[in-house]
Amino acid sequence: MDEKEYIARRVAKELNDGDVVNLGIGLPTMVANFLPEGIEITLQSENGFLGIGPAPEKGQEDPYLVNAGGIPVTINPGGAFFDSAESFVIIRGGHVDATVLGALEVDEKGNLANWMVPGKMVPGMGGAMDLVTGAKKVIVAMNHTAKGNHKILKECKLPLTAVHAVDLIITEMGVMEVTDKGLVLKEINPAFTVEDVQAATEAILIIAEDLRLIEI
Amino acid sequence: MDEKEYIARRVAKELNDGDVVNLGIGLPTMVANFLPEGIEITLQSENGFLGIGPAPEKGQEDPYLVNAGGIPVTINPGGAFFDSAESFVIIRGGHVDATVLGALEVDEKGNLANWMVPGKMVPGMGGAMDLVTGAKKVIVAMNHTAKGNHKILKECKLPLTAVHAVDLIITEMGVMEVTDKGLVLKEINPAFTVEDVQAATEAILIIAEDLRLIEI
Amino acid sequence: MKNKVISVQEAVNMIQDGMTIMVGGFLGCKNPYVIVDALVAKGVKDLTLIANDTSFPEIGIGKLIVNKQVKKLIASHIGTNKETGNQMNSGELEVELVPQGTLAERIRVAGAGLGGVLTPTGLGTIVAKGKDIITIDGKEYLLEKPLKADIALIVGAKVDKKGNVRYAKATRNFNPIMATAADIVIVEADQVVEVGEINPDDVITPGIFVNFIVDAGGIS
Amino acid sequence: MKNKVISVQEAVNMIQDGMTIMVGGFLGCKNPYVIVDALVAKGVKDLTLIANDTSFPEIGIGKLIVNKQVKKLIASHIGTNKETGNQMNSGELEVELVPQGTLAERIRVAGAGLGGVLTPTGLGTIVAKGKDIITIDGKEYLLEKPLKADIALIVGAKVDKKGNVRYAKATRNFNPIMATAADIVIVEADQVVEVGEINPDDVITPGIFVNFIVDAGGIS
Repeated sequence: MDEKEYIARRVAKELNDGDVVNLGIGLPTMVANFLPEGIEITLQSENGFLGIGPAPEKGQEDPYLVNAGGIPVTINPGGAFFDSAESFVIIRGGHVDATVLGALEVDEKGNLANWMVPGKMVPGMGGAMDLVTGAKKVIVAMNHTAKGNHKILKECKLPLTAVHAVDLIITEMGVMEVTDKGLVLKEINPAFTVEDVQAATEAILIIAEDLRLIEI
Repeated sequence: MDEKEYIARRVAKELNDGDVVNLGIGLPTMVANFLPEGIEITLQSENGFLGIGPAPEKGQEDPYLVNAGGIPVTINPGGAFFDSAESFVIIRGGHVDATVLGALEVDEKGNLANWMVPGKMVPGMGGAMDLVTGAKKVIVAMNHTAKGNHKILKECKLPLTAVHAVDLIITEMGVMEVTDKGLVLKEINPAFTVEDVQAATEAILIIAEDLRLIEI
Repeated sequence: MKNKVISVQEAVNMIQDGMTIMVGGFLGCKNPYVIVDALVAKGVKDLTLIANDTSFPEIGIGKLIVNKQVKKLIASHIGTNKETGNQMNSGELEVELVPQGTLAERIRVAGAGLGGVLTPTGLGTIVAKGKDIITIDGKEYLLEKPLKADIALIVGAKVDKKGNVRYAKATRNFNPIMATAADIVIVEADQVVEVGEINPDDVITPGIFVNFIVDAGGIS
Repeated sequence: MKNKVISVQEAVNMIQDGMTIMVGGFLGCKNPYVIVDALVAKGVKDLTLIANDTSFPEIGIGKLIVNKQVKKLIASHIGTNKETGNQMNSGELEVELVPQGTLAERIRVAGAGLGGVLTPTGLGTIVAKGKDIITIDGKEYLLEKPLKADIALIVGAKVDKKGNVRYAKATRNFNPIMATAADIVIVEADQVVEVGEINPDDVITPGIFVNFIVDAGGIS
């Protein structure tokens, strides 16, 4: 199993039956494929609908029905379309139970940077700032490091997406919860040691007393 | 012709083809019956629709289709229903060309009082405060006096509905415009003299140089 | 999927003395009559009621006033129910009168996660008393605060079992915004239909806002 | 009743150098392609463009950027059109990046006659730079100002001759709010129908907001 699938499978276990969930582009989108048995969630799309369904079959794409990344999708029975203002009533108003998104950097205070690298890449924040501000639970799903460089820091260096916003960080190495005391390593991939995870993390990890192995 | 009809007929002449208009309960509602030939307007109802049509025939009333006074109405082809937030986007956002409503008092600064008499009658402002704040043109349509008491004052005594909101006052005696200099009597009912109108008005009237007779 | 359809009794059981409730409708057109009647029968007390108006004494939420179940009222208009004015004047009922557009927007911002409303409506009137005035680009606005409820009771014409709501004609009024601004939202439906029977383009209130459905069509 | 249906050329003639325009769509799904293409052909310059994004270089408003017709851009995302980033970095194009929910709400309050938006989004980030922070009941909010345009170009799936608009699926996005916030609103319609063919319950943008209709179905 590749790392992305491993992360997506672990994220999927955080979702509860009936949850309204917004999944970011890329890895987070994969989470929908790995929901546990009996768990039904409703996927929200910033561009204005609820009930994202499976990808359309080749040749069946509807140009009027794309997700927030511009990718053709389908809508499930019981879905609903609405405008962008209403879409962000849902997002900012606390009506999304969980949002899953990637990060360039995240720090021990739950600060998040995922929308620009000054002078290099400025795609814009899109709906990300609203999502991490409004969603009840913010899950960062990403590779633990980037080309050997730390991404989980004492303090973010890049321009922030939001302050104190992240609740949970899930990587191929472990599951870390943001607490008042700092980052708590709650679960670890059995392929790594605690020392491995700490070495790959700039922030000092607090090791949970009941540290468990990730099960997926 | 009774006074109310006289006033309603004169108000109707203020409306232009294509106007979006909100008519208050009572006398203002009558205005729709006296539109000049070729003038088509769209009536807005605070409770959430555009395109109020003629009163339903007896026995044809629809309990789900009432105006902001709770009176059964109809909707014209090309009308639209919406919620209360959207209704006041229309009203407060300047998308209503004219609103016609009654007053307890109005003064030479265009201040308006029409929603409560402390200790006696407190119906609430309903949508009136938003209407007179947001409509492009605010027309007060009312009897010039109330049981012999002045209603057009130097300064309103009752709690205000809005400040500097009224553009035009139309009564059975005349048509008065609110200007920076004060109330200008622009038209007069030929049944009265200028002295009659002034005597019935606490505010000092400025008589328009081109004072005309009301034609209806 | 959880079954959202419940009985009137189950709905009313959630509403306790002292709660804040929002109720959709405009001069009784139309309140969730079945739930409100059951609420009157139950005799829940000391409610804070947020609604456009208090209807007429014998219709819908008008009865809650007559029956003295409301301690505080937040509304834009009370002229059609004399009992509301009487209880206000006697001091039995606390009444906060709010301009209708401000009422709608205060409910909307509560549901939208925004901090308040900046409106020109009410400036220079007693509505502005005690409230902050914010100047933006030389123009003054009144800062009005969000309004939330414990429970919203709304009406729907056609509701699917996921809670997606279609409204009919002038009964839409405050219902869609109230559906966003309460901890629990209960919709009284004229008709309950299967999931898939409402085209996603035609949904007004998405089902994620609706916790429970009372099938009034099934009752009457 | 005035005839609102006009030609593409008549629509484009209203758009002058230096104007502020809002254009509906989300990553090109879908911009008013016919009007925008005519705008590209006309070569109007120095536009201020308000839109969610700048689409892709070869689709819809993406072409306005590539063709260097835009002087200032207000958008939430520019990552799908590299030319936007290039012109921003070279100083040719002024770009104001706005969180998507804030962008929607800033347009909405402009159309709603409100003074601004009080949002928690952007607090503690560079989005907050130079903006007022208002504290309400102990919580901080960013004061964001209204966004208006001279002309809004929106898309409709089914539009009646009074301008009542129905949208299709995910093409609704920013169109309904933009329709409220411009001096002139032009809708590019997939299909123009007679008045009365859209049920009043099904109208999303009431015709009073729409000044002109371009019948794209009639063109293609």
